[in-house]
Amino acid sequence: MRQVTYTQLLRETLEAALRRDPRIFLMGEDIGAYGGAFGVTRGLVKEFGTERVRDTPISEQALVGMAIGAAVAGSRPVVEIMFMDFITLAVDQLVNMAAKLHYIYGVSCPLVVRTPNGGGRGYGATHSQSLERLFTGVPGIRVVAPATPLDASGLLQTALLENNPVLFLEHKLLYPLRAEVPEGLPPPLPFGQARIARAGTDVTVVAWSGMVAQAERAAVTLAAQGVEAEVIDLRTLAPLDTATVVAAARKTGRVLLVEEGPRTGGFAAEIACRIFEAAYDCLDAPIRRLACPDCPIPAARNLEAACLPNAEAIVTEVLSLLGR
Amino acid sequence: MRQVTYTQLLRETLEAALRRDPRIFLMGEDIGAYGGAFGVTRGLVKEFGTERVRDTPISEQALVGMAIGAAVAGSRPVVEIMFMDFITLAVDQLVNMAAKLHYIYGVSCPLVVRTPNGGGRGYGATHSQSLERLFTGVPGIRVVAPATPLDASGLLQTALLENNPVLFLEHKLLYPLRAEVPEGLPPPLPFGQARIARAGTDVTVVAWSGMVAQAERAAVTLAAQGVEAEVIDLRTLAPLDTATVVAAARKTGRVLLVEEGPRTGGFAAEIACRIFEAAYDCLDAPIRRLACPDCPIPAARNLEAACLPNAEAIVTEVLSLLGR
Amino acid sequence: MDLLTCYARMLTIRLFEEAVERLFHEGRIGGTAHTCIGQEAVAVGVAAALQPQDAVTSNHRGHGHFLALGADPGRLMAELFGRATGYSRGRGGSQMMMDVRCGFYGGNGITGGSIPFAAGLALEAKMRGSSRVVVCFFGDGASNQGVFHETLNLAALWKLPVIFLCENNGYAMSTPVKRGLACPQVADRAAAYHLPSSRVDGNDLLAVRQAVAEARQHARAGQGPTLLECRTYRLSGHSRGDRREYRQAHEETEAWQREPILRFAAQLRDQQVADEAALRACQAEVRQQIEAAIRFAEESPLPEIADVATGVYA
Amino acid sequence: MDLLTCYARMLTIRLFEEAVERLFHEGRIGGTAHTCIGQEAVAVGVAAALQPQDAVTSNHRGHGHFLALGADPGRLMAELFGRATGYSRGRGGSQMMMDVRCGFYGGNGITGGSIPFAAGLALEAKMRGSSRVVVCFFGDGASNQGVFHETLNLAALWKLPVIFLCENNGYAMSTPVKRGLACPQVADRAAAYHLPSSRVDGNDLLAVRQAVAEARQHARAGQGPTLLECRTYRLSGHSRGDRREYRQAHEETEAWQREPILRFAAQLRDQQVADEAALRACQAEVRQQIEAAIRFAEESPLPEIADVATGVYA
Ligand SMILES: Cc1ncc(C[n+]2csc(CCOP(=O)(O)OP(=O)(O)O)c2C)c(N)n1
Ligand SMILES: Cc1ncc(C[n+]2csc(CCOP(=O)(O)OP(=O)(O)O)c2C)c(N)n1
Ligand SMILES: [Mg+2]
Ligand SMILES: [Mg+2]
Repeated sequence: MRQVTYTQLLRETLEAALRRDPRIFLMGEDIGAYGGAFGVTRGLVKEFGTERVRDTPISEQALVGMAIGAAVAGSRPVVEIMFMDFITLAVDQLVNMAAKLHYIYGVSCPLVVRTPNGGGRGYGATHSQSLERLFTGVPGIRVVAPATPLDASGLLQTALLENNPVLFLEHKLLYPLRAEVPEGLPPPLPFGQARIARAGTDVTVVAWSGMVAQAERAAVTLAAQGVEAEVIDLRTLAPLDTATVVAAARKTGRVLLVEEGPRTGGFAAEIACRIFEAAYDCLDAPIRRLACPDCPIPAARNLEAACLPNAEAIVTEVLSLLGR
Repeated sequence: MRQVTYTQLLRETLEAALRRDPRIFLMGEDIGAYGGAFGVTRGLVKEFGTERVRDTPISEQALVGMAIGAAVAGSRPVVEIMFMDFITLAVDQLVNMAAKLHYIYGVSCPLVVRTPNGGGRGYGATHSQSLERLFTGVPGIRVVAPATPLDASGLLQTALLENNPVLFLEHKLLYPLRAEVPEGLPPPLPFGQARIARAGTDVTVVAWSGMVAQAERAAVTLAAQGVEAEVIDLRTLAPLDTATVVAAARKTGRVLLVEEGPRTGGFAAEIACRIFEAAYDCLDAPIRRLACPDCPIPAARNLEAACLPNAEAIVTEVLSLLGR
Repeated sequence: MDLLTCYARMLTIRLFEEAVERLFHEGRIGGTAHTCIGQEAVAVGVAAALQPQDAVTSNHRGHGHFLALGADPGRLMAELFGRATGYSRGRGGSQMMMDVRCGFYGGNGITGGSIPFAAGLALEAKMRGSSRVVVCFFGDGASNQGVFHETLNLAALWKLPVIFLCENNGYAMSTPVKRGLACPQVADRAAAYHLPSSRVDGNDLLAVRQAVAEARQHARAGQGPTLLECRTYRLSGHSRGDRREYRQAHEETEAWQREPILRFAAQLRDQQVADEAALRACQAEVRQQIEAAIRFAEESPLPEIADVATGVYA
Repeated sequence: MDLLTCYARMLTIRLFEEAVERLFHEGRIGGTAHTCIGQEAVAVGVAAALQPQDAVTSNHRGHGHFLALGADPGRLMAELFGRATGYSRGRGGSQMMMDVRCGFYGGNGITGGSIPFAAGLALEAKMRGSSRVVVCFFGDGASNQGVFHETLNLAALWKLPVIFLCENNGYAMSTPVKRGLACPQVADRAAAYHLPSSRVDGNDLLAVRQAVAEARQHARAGQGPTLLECRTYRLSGHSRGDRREYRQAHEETEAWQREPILRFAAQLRDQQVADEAALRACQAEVRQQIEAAIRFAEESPLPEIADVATGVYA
């Protein structure tokens, strides 16, 4: 066993893929000599050269559009968008092009777009967002949001074998996270299978990406108070593993959904509906959503911290949900 | 009284605003001599000239970005995006700029973006979408979706007085709709007040934009079968009139939400959550969502018709909801 | 592609587009379509200069591009009729068809939307070491989209084998070029990317073929993209419902004098490639083909409603 | 702005930015910031050419632009410290501050994002008949964004009173200009919009001032935008955590020889605008100002958490 970070495992996963499949190549801003803003691709250009680890100008729209074209022609491009906030510039290409190709033309578009989401580093309103909601309502795009180093690798391996466009979220706060792994890569993980991060009987807490760690931390605190929370890590939002979520909801009768992003119009609402539609009769209380307030993410650390859901807020919300 | 179309009333509303306030001007592709793809601005350039009715090149991103700048400086620009599908190109400017200005800087951005949404005309996957879901999860933007000629004028009048960015949806199928109006314009309508399009006791049907007419038609059919449906026309999605929706849900105990757009990740999920959070104890059955299937909108008329919710589907869904 | 085939292809496009306008008028087809009457020489001139491994991307006005590459008018028409036998099984409509076997990589409903897509095809070709060259069709209006700029810069930087082929037909919908572009010519924009460019009479099939052949050589030699501006004129309306109030009748009348098909026919006769009888025979054949296409389309089954939501993912 | 004030402003920027780097290093401030050490002459040269009614838009590297216009270093620093007294009450951070009273219309975290915003300010000014001219700061890297292209085209078409001022500091993050731009110079891009352009030594304050003054006259005369490329060098890292492995140490050492402040000081002495003592006095004053700014920031209260979600709408 060895200790590696989320970043390191992502890098090794990309490295193995580049070795395995000559059709795979990386493109993005400053991913070569700089290694990407968060260092994920550091060193890869040395081994694979500038053709397969392509630094690009600041042109997110064309970047994604070109990757789509290359993917349709038979390449397997992996694009890095430096911060998820910038993906707003490529919405047209993803929504009107990538997402529609297979349905309309029957052609495959094996494209992976990796991007760091999330707050917690004081980067301000345009470098901290979790914008998966722009894509979870668009059929044709896979949305993947790993919460641990092992999952990041396992899901990225699968993404790299997918024949559909995949939006791959890497939460900024997870990059330095360490995990014990055997030599080599962890096993690939199928899309659409949530992980029961912790089993429990009293309440179900559903989260993804950066919020899973908060939910797990909250569960430890709750356990000390005699509350056994089941924590579900969705792993992928599209496809969504409704069955696992619903089973947990049925079992515990009480559900808290945790989302990093403004409360209104988020993906938690979709999950709530799915549970509701399938387990209406088993709920002992209304499903709750814990999310950011409906405002941009401020830069000041105290304000930002007040916006982002955290373990303490989860504990408070769960206790209130349980009527305690 | 006189008979006028939705298009005509929108045009008269813009005309009155241009007369009233010298800070108001229009910009968009082919809105001058051509009068806009759907004719809303036809003739206005003759009266107000090319400075205030500005034809632009095909540059949606800059168009919206410039309007934001002009708005912050004190103008009141009204942008037309020819089809809502093209607003994907301006997501960055709307999400990262317009929506954040007041929160961060405290400056106002009195911008109106008008755009035709919706299917039903066989225009295909990139000319038929209702993409309000890209914005309903973004705090800082008003989202308005009138369903009748009178509301279109009343809400546009309010939009033209707003000091926030407003996304104003005009459903394509509504343009030719006629209404009886007195001379002059109908009264302005406040944002955040839903309309009870039809009162009923057995079930609540919530809709907006093009789906309201379908819901009303369904209600007539249902009434003939002894089912009294209350039809709520949301009018504005942001702000959302939760109170009216919840009151109706409490009254009828059964709710159907109708959305033109793929089922997963739509705004109906948010409405369901709001009802659920506030009226959980009064619901006699799970809230249902009727929406498009999770696929792009196909061009062939029979396929398109199969995708879009319509009055018949609403009737079927309501009867099933009532266990009939 | 021999010259008589070029003539036949232009005619196929013309008669196909005239049929489309008629069918709309008669209410036999719906939705939307943008016809390219008057622009046939660009499409066929390009196709005549390409090799089988090459690829083409198109825009909203793409019937001609597709037919020039040898599309089956029946399947194309069936798509407009929304039939199961259409190129996109009725799902795409006029703006969204693809047939990679003839190198046609699809139209696009988003103005400018396929420009980076074309460069991506070229990137793949280059990385794979293929001899493919990609032609990216777009209009004068599309050259005002940001993605045009981003893509030309990237394609130039990376010397991708792509030809950016602008059909400058004088208008973007109702907007004349001089109110859409701050520079007099689309070709002027090449300077911003240090790219070679040229302007061609787009109603002269042979001139287009020649220019594309040269740009293709340039790309094949690893020298990267070329920006080609083909000047032409759209003799039809922008799309259905275009009243054409933004231009005067005499402008169109004059433009008809310069239309490419009669002109090419005259060349064929002058150069004794074909005599009047041969041209007539060709016309008759194309006419029959188009009628057959309409019959095929109209007799084809509608797509299955049950399948409407399938195939979103590969 | 007299020359000694210009000197003081450059020094304010330099010492402010050095303080920012130190404070980051010491962990006293967090988040992110992009400092502009080495680029001071551009910001101050621009400010010196403007009139009070003019407006400026900025980008991610905006402290210098703001300070050049007379921002209060204390409130700017307080924003970096995330305090209630900051220009955005702590909400904005380094990239998002605005003070319209001094004509500063804000930075932007999205590369290129404020380019159309600047043109919109100019559009409003023109429609209102004001004599305002807008300066739009952006970097060499931002000139690869599509919105740059769209905006320049529109601004040129409409002859808007805006100066597109590129700070070409040789790099976009780690990407040298020659791997970002397919054309050798940013100024080459003006041709695509038929715009006048020029290249200026951005480390020469007087040259910048002169070029901006001319472009301003041009705009005031109704002749529209100018694209100005100011060549300079970023002596600091791109942002915190930049290891600068993409360039060699000697490159920076050489660039320090050309840095603008010592050079301007020498000019002032040569032209007898100020002697060594005057410059020293100025330095001491600025140093105190920056120390006071840090104290002000550090002693300022944090923003109220209770208000965190207020003010989203006007
Ligand atoms: C992003 C986007 N904006 C606007 C439109 C509407 N539209 C379709 S074609 C067209 C004009 C395109 O002009 P040009 O590129 O010159 O091509 P042409 O129609 O002349 O062949 C416009 C404005 C669109 N389809 N997509
Ligand atoms: C849309 C977008 N893409 C990428 C980034 C990340 N980023 C911030 S600054 C920068 C480099 C900008 O280069 P340039 O415009 O030359 O300005 P400079 O930093 O050199 O002053 C990059 C890539 C961003 N903030 N926004
Ligand atoms: Mg055109
Ligand atoms: Mg730079």
